[in-house]
Amino acid sequence: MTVLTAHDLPRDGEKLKGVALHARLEKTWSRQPGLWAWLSDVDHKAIGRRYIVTAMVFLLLGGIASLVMRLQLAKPESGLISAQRYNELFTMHGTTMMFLFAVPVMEAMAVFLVPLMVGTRAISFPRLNAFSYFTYLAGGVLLWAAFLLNIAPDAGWFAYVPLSGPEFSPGKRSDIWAQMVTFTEVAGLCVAVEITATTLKQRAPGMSLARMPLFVWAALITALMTIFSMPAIALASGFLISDRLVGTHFYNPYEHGDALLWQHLFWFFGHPEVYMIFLPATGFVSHIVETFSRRAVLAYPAMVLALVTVGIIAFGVWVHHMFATGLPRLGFAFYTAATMAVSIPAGIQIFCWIATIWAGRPRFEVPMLWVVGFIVTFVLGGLSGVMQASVPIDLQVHDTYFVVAHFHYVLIGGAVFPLLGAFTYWFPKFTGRMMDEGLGKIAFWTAFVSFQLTFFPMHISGMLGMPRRIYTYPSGLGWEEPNLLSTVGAFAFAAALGLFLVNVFVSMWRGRVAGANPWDASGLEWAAASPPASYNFAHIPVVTSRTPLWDNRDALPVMTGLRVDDRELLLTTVMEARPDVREPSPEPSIWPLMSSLAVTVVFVSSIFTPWAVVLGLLPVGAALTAWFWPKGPVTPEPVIE
Amino acid sequence: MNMPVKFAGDLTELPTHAYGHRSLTWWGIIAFFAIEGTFFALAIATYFYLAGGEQSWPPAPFRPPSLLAGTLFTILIVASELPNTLLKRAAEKKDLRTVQKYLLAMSAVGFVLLVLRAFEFASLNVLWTDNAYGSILWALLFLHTTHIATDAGDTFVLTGLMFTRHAVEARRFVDVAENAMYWRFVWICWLPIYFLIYWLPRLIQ
Amino acid sequence: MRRLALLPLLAALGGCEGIQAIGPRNGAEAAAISDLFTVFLIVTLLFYAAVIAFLVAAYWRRRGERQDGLPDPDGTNRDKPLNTALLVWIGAVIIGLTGLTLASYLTDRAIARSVPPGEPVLSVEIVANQWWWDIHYHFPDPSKNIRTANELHLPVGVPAMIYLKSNDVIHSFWVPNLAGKQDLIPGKLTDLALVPRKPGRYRGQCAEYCGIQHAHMALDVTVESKEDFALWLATQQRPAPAPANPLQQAGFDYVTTRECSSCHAIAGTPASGQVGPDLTHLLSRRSLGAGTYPMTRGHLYAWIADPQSAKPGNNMPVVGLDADQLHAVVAYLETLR
Amino acid sequence: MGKAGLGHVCASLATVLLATAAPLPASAQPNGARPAAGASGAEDGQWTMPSKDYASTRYSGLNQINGGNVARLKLAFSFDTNNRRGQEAAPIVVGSTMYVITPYPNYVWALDLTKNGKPKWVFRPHPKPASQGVACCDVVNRGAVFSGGRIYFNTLDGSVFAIDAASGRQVWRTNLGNINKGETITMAPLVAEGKVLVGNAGGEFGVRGWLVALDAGSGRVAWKAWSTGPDKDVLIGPGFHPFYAMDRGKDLGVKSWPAEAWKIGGGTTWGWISYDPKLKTIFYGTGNPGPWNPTQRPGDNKFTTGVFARDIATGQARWYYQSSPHDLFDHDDINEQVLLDMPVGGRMRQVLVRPGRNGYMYVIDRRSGQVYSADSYGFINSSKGVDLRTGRLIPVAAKEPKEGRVTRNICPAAPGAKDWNPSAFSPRTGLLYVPHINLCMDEGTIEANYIAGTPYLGAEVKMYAGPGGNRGIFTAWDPVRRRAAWELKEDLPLWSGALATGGDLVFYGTMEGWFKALDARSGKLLWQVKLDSGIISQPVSYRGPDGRQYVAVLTGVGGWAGAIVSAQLDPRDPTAALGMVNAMRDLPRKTKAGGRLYVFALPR
Amino acid sequence: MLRQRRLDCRVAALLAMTGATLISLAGCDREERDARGKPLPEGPANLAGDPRAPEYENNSFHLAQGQRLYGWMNCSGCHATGGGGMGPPLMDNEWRYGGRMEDIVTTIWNGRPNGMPAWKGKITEQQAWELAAYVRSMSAQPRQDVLSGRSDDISSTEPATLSEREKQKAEANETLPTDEQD
Repeated sequence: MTVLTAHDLPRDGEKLKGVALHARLEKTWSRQPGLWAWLSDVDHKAIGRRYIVTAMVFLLLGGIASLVMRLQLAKPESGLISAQRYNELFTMHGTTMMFLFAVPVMEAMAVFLVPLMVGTRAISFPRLNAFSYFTYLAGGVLLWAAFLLNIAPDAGWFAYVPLSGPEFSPGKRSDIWAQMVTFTEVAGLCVAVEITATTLKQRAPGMSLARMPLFVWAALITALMTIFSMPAIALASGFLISDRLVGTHFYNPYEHGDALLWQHLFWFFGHPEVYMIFLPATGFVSHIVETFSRRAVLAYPAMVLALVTVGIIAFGVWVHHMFATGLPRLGFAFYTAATMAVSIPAGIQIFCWIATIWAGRPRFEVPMLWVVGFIVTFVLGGLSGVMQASVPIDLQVHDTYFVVAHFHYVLIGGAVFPLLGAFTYWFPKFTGRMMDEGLGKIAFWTAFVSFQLTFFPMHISGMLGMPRRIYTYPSGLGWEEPNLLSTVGAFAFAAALGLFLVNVFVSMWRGRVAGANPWDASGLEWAAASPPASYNFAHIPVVTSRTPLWDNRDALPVMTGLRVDDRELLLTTVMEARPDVREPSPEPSIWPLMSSLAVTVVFVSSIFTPWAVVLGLLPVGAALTAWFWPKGPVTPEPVIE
Repeated sequence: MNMPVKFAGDLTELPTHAYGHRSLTWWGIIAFFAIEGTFFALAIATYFYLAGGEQSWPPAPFRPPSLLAGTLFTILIVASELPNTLLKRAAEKKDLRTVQKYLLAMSAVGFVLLVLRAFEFASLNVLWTDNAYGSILWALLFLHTTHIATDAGDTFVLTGLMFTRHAVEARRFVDVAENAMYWRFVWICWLPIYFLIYWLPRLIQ
Repeated sequence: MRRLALLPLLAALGGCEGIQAIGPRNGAEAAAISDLFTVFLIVTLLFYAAVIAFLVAAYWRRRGERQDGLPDPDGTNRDKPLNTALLVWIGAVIIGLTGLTLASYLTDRAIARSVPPGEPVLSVEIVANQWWWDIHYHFPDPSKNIRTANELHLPVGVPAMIYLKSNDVIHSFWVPNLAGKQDLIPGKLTDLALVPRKPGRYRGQCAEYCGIQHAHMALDVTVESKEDFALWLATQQRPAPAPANPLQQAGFDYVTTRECSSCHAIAGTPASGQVGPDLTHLLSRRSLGAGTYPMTRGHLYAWIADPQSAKPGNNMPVVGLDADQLHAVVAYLETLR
Repeated sequence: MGKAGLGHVCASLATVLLATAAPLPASAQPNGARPAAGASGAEDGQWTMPSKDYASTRYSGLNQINGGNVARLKLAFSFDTNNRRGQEAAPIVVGSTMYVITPYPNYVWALDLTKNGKPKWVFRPHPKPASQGVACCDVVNRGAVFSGGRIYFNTLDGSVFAIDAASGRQVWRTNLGNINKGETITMAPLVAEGKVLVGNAGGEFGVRGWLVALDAGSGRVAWKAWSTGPDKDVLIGPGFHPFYAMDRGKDLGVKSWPAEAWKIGGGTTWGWISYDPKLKTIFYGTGNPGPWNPTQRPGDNKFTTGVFARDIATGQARWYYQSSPHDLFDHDDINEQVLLDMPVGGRMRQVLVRPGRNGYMYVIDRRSGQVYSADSYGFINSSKGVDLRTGRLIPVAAKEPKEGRVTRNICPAAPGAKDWNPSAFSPRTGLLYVPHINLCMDEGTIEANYIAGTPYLGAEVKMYAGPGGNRGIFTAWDPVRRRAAWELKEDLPLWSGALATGGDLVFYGTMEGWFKALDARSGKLLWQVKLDSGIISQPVSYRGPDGRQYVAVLTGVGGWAGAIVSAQLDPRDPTAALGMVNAMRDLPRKTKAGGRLYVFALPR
Repeated sequence: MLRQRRLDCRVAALLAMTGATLISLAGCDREERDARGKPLPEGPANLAGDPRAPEYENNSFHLAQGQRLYGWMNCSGCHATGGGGMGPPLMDNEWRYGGRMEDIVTTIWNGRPNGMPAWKGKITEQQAWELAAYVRSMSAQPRQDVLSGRSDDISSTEPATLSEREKQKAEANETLPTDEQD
């Protein structure tokens, strides 16, 4: 084979720039037409969009489930649906929202945005990314197919043993739940790995950790939390399946297993999970606040510190879900303190955002409205959370509608509001068009009001002693009115979200065409076109401050010299982001999908026979080998120096 | 990119591969270490949690696992670090011959280990269906077996690869080096598990 | 405290006197918690007010100024005072939290002390089943022990130690008017001290999701004067009366020899099943099927004729009695007062 | 007679040989223990009741077979009962006839010893087949008894028969048990003072235990003493003077139970009864309280798991001692009581010695019911001993069975350190020969549901070999020195009775089917033979019509421990047969079901 | 182009495969928690072959109820976890009175002479059917995907989900004592 030197290969630079460069890069990076190519695609923007759309579909499904439940609870002793169906519904609702919507949608936003924000051409391990999406999809399909086939899980999204165990959950309902969890864990962990590598190694030259955008920070922390928390649930559900299928005794108290072991493992994951949903949302808020207050977010170091602290504390509070289990009472004091402590970093963030508005020149456009709605709602939820940190109070309100109110305030108010704001904000990057402002405002106000109407009364019904997860209730306990209000509110809220979606579709079709930087924002993602080209950036941008686009209004400094005939990335050093190595990025491949299918077959059939695990190794192994086996001609560069 | 740019530097002379923390996959692997490490840590935590629930460990009348198979396994896997290190060095020196030689050796080791592991399961003296103690023992061993199996598989494939034309690509040697690093993690993870399965029950009796 | 009843939550809290509510201070623990709750409510609402005020101020402050869309040139020059403000804010938050943590901890200890050490005056064992409560009163003289179901009687002012077990899955014992929750976990023995303060009829409900009929697992609680309690005990210790007329006799024969007796026990008769609730004094209870029905003749008929219609999935089968058998059985059961 | 004389010579010769051969073991010096005066008559070469005599010594004075010649023991004749269930009975020998009773359907065979056991007649009582369904541990029968020209025996379905010994014609029949409640009778009756004493079985079915005295002539009930309930039912009156405070009080049979529970509280009396003619008192033990799950029956549960002393004429209780108050482990107290007169603390005392199921060898005063000593004769970790001041067992909290959580490694297991199979006492050595077991168990309890005629247990059990791994032990116990003189480990549990003879030999059988003879002083194995099936019966010895000494034993493995073979249980289920199968998985490989009578003698 | 189509077909095939796997989960009302019991039992089992047999045997919920009734009604007292004791084993391949659903229901309902009590009037027919279904699951007779795993209990037999289906042979237990009427 011919030995070439670095200079013989086509690169961007003075020789090759502008339209010609664009054409050349398109040839290298863009996707071929056809279903096959679509399935083989590894572009983080495409995968990210699929991820988001899928997650939104699951949001709708989960939402519908909740509407049916609200109808059932609208009046006492209602016979609208059977007890069994109701139990399936709240299990589906919780599972879908937590495992199939909230966590994945945040991962999806990161998959789409992080490479753009750090100014690189592709996400690290793009094939893993594709694999992760298909696996996640398979998990979701498994769960909802089960629902359609009338074998939906019915032990709650927390699937406490022994109720979810072999004796009290006959059939395959619980196994399906547990395997669905495994699917989403695999997918989530893959994304976490990609995000970690991308943020640490692929930042644009000059983007030292101290200049990293706050959302990227949030994404990084979230990824690390995923890495350290998700194994817990995967292990727990693995134990559950083996208890159910092959008769192990992890959760069988008779043989000195322990029902609480499940709760420890589950909440060791389950609590960090809440912050894995919340932290990215704070990232959105920071970016929106910055852009619409026309100034950098106040006290950046404090904000970063806050993110890190939340990430750490999140692992020290899981026991506050178990105050009523009769564990040693004195140890609880620690968890109370830890739980309370979470509100310190949260308080810092809230203050800094408001202070940024205060010191800036706020422009209250739709994304900003969602942020205001977020602050008003989330802080209330956070404070009711502080109440539950107290052991005695928690012993009363635990597992009542008070708690339901609390976590809908923090999850919808704290994560979904910012998410919708973020959709509006980055919509141009997704589609190239702006979302309609008028519709957006209507959607926001209806959503905001109806949300309070739905969930505030739940505080009341909780105080009136209404437990969670009951499919009906007697009259005369004063629960009728609050429940009716919640039901009405729920439908209004659904309408608001519907309106938001209408806005999305209308705007995709005929929204105002957006330029590269419609909001005049400061981040690198706004330097790329809307929507970004397949290769994101023609030249690799250089960063000199936290707000590069504001500080380089005349011209953005860039670096040249990446190969354009091959998918090539720039790796920079971890702390200072100094240019270090050029590495190729994998070509599209069908094998991620194949591997995902192989894995799916293994997981699903392992519900029925343990042998699936052994036999399944072959197809999975084969697919993975095909995946990693290098294809095409040996690249001419480099030869061994 | 339709905003004006100014060229601030050129990357042409940068190397196209690097070892260790300079390479991207190294970070991917580190992340997976973290994941698997957490897995083992939690499994071990479970082991102690369950042990706390028993009056004796192993619960009467069960005998602790027999030592032979497990100990042979441990000796071999620790010893395998020698060829492993040599393999890593050779890969960093891009010495294809030696790399091929040691890859074959490591594949052989991986195969023998898997065989020994089968005997280990047989020498636990308890079934996973007997009680929680049996369950966690089998779980620990099973977890680590998948660990071994995956890396052995990886080694087999890599061995094959290094006998093809792709062997001239520099980053293949990076792959080999990183596989060697992974193997280190595999056997380091095994040591605490070996202690828990075979020795702790004997020590606290 | 009461003057804060204007606040919406307090309205729910102090205002209502529900029989299954967190507000009422009918038990020592409940009262302590209710006070603690008020403290938390005030502090947190103060913080909330502060945040909202700041937000509104931030909004009104520069509203109306021309917005040229350019990044605020001097925006970053105001950081100094704000950074100091941030420190002040953090300090306030920390102080607030420490205060609350302390209050919470002290209350917790106080509750733990609310029961005098040593032998509890009254010890009750409650075994949770899907989906009903099996209640045993234990006394030094075992022959005085009684077994009842789904209705707990407590003498006012007497500390009662409740020992909690579960026969199947995890349940949670919760009588909000008296105290906070305590889970019942298979393979573990948990306990809870109740010190009722005010006579009355309260209602509790299983608070941990326990399967298809989690919604129908209520517990009636009666707190009464020591005399009334003694009276109640005496009745409960009496075996069931003999049937008085042919119809009751027919019912007696059916209940004590047929399907019913495979699961239910009636003291003083051959029926000694342990699987289902003890029926010896069925009619002395307020509700049927763990709060599914009020205890009336009509509902008794309905329940025995088809227990699966109101509480589908519960473990009492549809026996399929014919009309005469049904009349007889109900007639006999009605003698179990 | 001459032969007998010869036998004497050989015997003494053998003794001398042994004595000189081995340094004399401690137990060789006589310890002063002897059968209760008047409770064991002079040796007549017959074997008329399973316990041989009222003192329950199971000692035959015959000494023709001895250490010197036992090795030459040969099969004289054998007889097939055509019954393949567990044979726990002792053959009865009267004159030249042997009477053998089989398990359900409880045939009684009369065998002519002059014609090598040719059947004279067989009596078929036709018990109700359904009774098999409520027989807790195989459908066994522990023997018939001869008295006054009649054979008295019980059938599984709860009837007592008196048949004419010569013709085998039924004289009378009385039904006492109600199998619909789970009541069966497996014990061997005791006949004394014109009364037939019978007790019921079914402690696993929530049966209320009783002991009945029938008039031997008419079969009418003379008196009936319940084991639980009000004093009038238990026949407790002014003459009742228990030694310990815990057993005193009014209506303890009701007050020590939750309301109503005593009505289904067990305390059955399916074991052995001894009789002291001098004191006119019978001694017998009561079985376990029901259900096994102790949390369902708080209280001491009187009068279960204890010993009663009753006046034989009226049945009035004289004293009672509860060895396991609030029994936790199904430790029935129905084991035999050997009536001895022996020195205790320097003074001769009239005592009864009973190897209790809970693992303690009790020495109790026959008059006062005072416990002189209770020493462990097997491995025990479920109790810390017996407090001789209060008489109470000292429990170990950690070993108490819990609901919802298995308690591990409880020793001794449910069958106790020794089950029903009786020991023998030799006045020549002063030793008690105890065939017993070494099993431990895991036990978890669940709420037991009472449905008449179905098991009332609430316990899940898995048994396994105790420390040392051997499941059986044969112990020669010195009741005076309060320690084992020697012990012999057996692989399988010992489920057969022991026999001691004047030839200083002890005989017993193992569940593999070995029939063994040991030196009574050293425990040295002198002779053994492998028979067709495991042995769980009671060997006896008698003088045949030809004047020779014979040793007879029934094979036919079964019983609780042998059910895995006799009832073909599935070894894959460790909890089968109340957890016994887990300990007996290997039995089907070692023996098969059988049911023959073997009679051995020295060759002519 | 041709390649394109071939590939698309392969994809379609793969998707179909996944679909198939999911459908295989489908079990009409295999897991219906039908506490009332459908079809409502009327009359004792029809030995010629009863439509109710598959209905109960192929429903994991009925199986699970059977498992709990087996304990509540003291079946375990005599038959242990299928290994037997006072009663014969239920997990092996021997069936004194036949091993079909119909036979077992009849055995439970009317009892058998050698000690099996009649449960007619003590439990409902539905419960008898559920018990029969569970009894058959001890030898892994029902379809694999409705079999119950281990119960929260002392560990005993291996869970039905792991055990091989026993080939049934009807055969009398030769040690069963017989009392010939003469």
